Amino acid sequence: MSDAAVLNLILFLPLLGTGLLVAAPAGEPGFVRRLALVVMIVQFVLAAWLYARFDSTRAGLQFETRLPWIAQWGVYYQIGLDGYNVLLVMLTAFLGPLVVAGAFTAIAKDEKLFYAMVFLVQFAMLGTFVAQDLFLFYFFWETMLIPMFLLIGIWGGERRIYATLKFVLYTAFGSILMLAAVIYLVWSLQNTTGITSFAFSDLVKSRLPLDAQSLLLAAFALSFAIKVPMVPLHTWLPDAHVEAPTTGSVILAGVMLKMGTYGFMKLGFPLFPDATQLYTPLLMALAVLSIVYGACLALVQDDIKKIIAYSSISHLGYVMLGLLSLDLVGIQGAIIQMVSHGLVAGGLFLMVGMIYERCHTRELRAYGGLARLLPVYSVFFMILTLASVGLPTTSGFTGEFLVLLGAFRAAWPLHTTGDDLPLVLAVVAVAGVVLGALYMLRFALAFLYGAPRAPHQPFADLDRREKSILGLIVAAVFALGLFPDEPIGKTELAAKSYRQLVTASRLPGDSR
Amino acid sequence: MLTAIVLLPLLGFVLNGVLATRLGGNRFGPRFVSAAGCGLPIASFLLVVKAVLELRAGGWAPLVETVYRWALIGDNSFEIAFYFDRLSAVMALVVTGVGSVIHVYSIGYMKDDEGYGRFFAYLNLFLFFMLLLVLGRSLLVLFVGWEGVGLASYLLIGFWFHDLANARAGKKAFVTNRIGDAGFLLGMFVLFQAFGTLDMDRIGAAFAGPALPAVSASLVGVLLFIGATGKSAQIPLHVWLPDAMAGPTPVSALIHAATMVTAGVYLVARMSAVYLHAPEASALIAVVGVATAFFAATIAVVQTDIKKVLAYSTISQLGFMFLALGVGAYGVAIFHLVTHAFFKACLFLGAGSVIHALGGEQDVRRMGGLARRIPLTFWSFAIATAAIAGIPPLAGFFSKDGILWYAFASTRGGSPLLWLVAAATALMTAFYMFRLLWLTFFGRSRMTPEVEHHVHESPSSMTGVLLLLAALSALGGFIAVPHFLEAQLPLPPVDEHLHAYETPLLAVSVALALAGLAAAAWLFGGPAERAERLRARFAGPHRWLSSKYFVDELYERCLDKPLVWISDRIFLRFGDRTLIDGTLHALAAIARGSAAVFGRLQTGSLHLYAWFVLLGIVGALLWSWRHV
Amino acid sequence: MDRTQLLIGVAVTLFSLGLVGVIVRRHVLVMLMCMELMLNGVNLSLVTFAQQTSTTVGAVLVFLIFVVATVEIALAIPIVLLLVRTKRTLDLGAYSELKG
Amino acid sequence: MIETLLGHVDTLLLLACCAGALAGGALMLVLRQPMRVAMALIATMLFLAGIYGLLGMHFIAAFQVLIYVGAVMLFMVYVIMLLEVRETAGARYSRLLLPGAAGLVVLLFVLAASVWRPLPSPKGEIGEIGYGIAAFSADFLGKYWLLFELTSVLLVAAVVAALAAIRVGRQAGDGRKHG
Repeated sequence: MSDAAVLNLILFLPLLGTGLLVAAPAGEPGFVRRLALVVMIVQFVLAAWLYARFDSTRAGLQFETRLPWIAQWGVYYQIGLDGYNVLLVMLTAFLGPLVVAGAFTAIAKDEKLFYAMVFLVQFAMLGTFVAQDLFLFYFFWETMLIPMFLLIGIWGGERRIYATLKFVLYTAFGSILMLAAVIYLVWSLQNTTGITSFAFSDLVKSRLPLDAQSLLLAAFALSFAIKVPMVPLHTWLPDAHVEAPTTGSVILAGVMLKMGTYGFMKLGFPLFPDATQLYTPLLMALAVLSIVYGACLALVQDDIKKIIAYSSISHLGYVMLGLLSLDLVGIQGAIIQMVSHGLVAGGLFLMVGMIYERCHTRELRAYGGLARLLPVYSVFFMILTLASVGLPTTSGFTGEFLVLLGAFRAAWPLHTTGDDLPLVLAVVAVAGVVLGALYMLRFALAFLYGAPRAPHQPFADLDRREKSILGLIVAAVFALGLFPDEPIGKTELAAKSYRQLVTASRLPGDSR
Repeated sequence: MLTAIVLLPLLGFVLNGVLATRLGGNRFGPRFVSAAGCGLPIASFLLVVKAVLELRAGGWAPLVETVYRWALIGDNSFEIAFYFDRLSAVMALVVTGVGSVIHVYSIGYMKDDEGYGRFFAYLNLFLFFMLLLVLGRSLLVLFVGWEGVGLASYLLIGFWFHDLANARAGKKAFVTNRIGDAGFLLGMFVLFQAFGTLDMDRIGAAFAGPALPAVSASLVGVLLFIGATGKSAQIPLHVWLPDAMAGPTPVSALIHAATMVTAGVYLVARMSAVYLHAPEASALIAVVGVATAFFAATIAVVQTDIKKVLAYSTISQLGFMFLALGVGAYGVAIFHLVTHAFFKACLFLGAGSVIHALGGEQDVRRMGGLARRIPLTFWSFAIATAAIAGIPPLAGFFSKDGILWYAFASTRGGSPLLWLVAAATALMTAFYMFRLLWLTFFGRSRMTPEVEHHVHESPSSMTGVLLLLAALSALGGFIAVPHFLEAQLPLPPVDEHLHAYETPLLAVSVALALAGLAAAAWLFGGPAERAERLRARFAGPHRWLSSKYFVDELYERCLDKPLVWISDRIFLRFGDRTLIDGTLHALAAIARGSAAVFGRLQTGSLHLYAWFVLLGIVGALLWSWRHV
Repeated sequence: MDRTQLLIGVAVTLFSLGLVGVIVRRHVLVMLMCMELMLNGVNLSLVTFAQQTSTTVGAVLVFLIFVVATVEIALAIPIVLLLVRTKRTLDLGAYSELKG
Repeated sequence: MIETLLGHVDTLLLLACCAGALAGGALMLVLRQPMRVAMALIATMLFLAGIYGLLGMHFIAAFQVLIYVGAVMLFMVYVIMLLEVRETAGARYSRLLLPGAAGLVVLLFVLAASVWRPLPSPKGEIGEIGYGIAAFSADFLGKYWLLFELTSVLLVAAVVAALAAIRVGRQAGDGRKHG
């Protein structure tokens, strides 16, 4: 089997899994979840194999498949791996089995439907990452919404209807604008070059005047920024997280938020370089605002899911800062930070789910001294907390450190020429690490320390399934913290091409 | 070999942490913990000694050992590498040496604690990060260690976490350190953007070279110093250290006295090449150092908790070290660091022994007369006290006198004013240390009967360590650290015409130490009313001192509360709920409202509908006029 | 004013009268008849044009309208009967269940 | 004079029929009794049939009389007679009388303005037509067979629907009796 076929197999395996679930005999609950887990594990193994075969010295797409879909519109089914998406595909495939395993005991109603939805989300997310055709990308981007909507809407908490509506309306609002922008973009590409194509590689050749670029960037950015989410478009996230079942939260925080930043990196900025250059200060300010704002809000939450949700906003602010710095170190840091946040926030949400299964409350005040009640749980929790804080040797440090370093290095020359804003923003972002420590340790303090206190005692510490889930995540966190060289190497060329695309002007009259 | 030095304690952490805690189901007992927890640091110490011998054999040329490449981005390579020169050697010896003996001491001290395995795991983890800090070649590795020791400190301060106050103290330490770390990070970034590398030897070489680098040394110096103030508890980030005494006493000795808190001193000394070109930053360091020394000493005078006195004393002594750094006497600062590690470790462990003997009592007002009950502890404590007070020929005398002299005479920013404040501090140091000695070991016993009954000398594993450290405190002054480091960290030139003052100043400092001793002996050796009367006389200042100048309250009022207030009121309630969600909900309400308006048209009256049809036809016709 | 204009004028006037009748009258059956009037107006215009242009399409449409009118009445009458049975009145003002 | 009149008799008849149809339509708005409204409508239809006849569309005129007057209006009159006994006279006009009247004025004005534009001038005289019933039938069954079929489907559907409506009514009535 060729590598390209393997990539297709990875992509469609979840759909196949859905089919298998439908065909699975009813009335045997254990079978359904084991089947789901097996499918996910197979997917991960295949993804790992492809990751190993990924040639980091080759620029451009690898394992590419390109088939006509709606040929007269220039729409192709085109997928492939490149430095932009290889780590994210890996992350998605890695979290897949863990998400399924994490839901084993939590989901009681409509198990089949539940795992089918998880598969669908997985399919759509992978599709969004591997798609190399804007039409296909948009297709997957929108598809993702439906199963997610159902996941929150059916298996969610008390205010799930409000949360799902908010989630869907926010994202749909962004998507509509993006759709309009996509159509205009393709149309103008056809007008100027005569090529009718949705392929990313063709679209980045488009030349648009600055005002058109600005409008299109605004449309794309709105859609992506809602997904990231950047302040002030973030208020759907805490509600969605709080009401979503653990699985939903993990998928949301682990992978889905990265769609936004990935979209910026792959599409938003490279497609409209001049507008990006023009609005970088604004976007950067929003990114730093997200860092500080998210951290401050995480500081005053009483719901443990909300704390992590707001911390996500803060952490993804770093990603945006790194992407906008246009410094190689910063870009690489942003990519690592994406993966890191997926692992850490995903892990933390899984842990919240585990404690919720035992105690049935998310109120921080209801807990205390878990270090004594659940020592093993607490060790894992502490590690993930510290990774979230960005302690060296964990993945959080790698991401944050590189992002800040890159942002600072990019800002310094501007400062010497009289533009102080980027430098000020970089310094504020550095100050954000203090806030990060403040809110996460407040959380850990109230959660783990003090006199033992928790509802629904007694309960058992983590069982073997939970330990292995968290063990894998923690191992990945440390691997990325201690040995980031390998993954960074895989994305090196993509980071360079991203920087090159965004820094090169593409106004209509330009000779370059 | 350097790698092995660093990794051995890590191995101890993993072994103890996994096998001897509840994480691994307590598979191994305390015997294994003691063996692994102490054996590995001692092995590490021996390796350091071997490395020093190797260093000497190699003519003191620095040893460099690259472990692996952490990341390669563009042309910038981040490598994990170790660097071993005279300075690292001194630090590594102190860290592993003092660290090892404190590990040994802990066997006895923590014997009955249920978290025995966890404790040793944390201690080993600390040692690992501390070695990373002192052996790292690049600022990146140093920073990893820097943050790591902060983590270990956090975990150990909150070791007895069932009391929330302990855990809170740990959090305070971590967060305060983080503020400093932010400055450190910025300093690193400035250096990185200027040189494209974080290797300290390369940066040092660039500064030492003929052409000055195009980066403001003062800026870098100040930023790195901000990091140092956090870790080394200097004003204004000193507030965490007294609270950190919530941890077990060996932790206070190892982390919060002998090693971790001196990391800032090490950092400045290590980056001395930068500071040589940054007179402003150096002046700032000197002023902050001497101010910290002075204010901490005044607070220490009135503290009644035996560990708090020592904590403020530590802050004060660290201030002395920074004073030395600020006037360019880096070698002397390291010298004081070493002697301080000896006598302060001894004092803390002695205090631990006292606390152990009294079953957990820490308040000196309920001690007294212990000299005969626990003689070994007393003698070691007394020697260390004399050492810190600067009684010749004990260790503290030499190093402190060196600092005073350079503060007075260095051409790199020394001034009589600095000397004056430092001398006053030295006087107070002698006073409060002897006050502590007197209150604890002399006079009548003020213990409750059951505590009195319980008093016993500590086991030999503890007293042995105490005696060893006491011996080092006594003789450590004869180790010529500044001379040893001279090749690497030259002492600053001294103003020629001030040489005449050297001997008189020496005499003055000895006199000050003795004056402090005498004052304490007079005040606390006599009837108790004397001290009481004095306190009543100066009730106002006393309140200020015993409340630590209300700095904690100030921070609480000006930083903590406003931050939470802004987060809660402005960001959460106004920003998120009112502004953003409010706007959204308003939009939704508008949509719903307009739907209601249109819905009202849907009256169900066929007549009305027909009338709309009529209007529609009219409208369509009118529209057609325009377009046909 | 030629003949076409006259006939079309009559057609639209009949249509308008029918429409206004639907608007202003309350009696259900009268309203139904006014609708018939509207259809007749339309018929007239179709026939006029068919005659003018000598094409069959107008006539075909007229024929279709006949059928539709028949069908309409065939359905409307039972519905009216039902309404009368439940509401006991032919006054349309009493029917407001058409509310959306 | 008579000659002239006879020469224009077609036109006169056409005018008379138009006036009659308009008068019938206007009467429908003002008459109170439904039966009289029905009569006015029938008159209108007959006048329209006359117009059709004058235009030469004899088969349409025949259909008009047969289907409209013969079938539809007969049915209507029957229903009026069936129901009228119970119905006491209520208000004649809805609340929308004035808006309706205003609408009528506006509509007529707009329509007149629209119609006033030059229309294609007539190709032939009154009564002249290029095709008869045969051509019409051939076209209907040939060119427009789909429409023809649709009409039959529509009729069948109407029958079914009417039956269904009656059944629903019966059930509702039964329900009320039992409930």
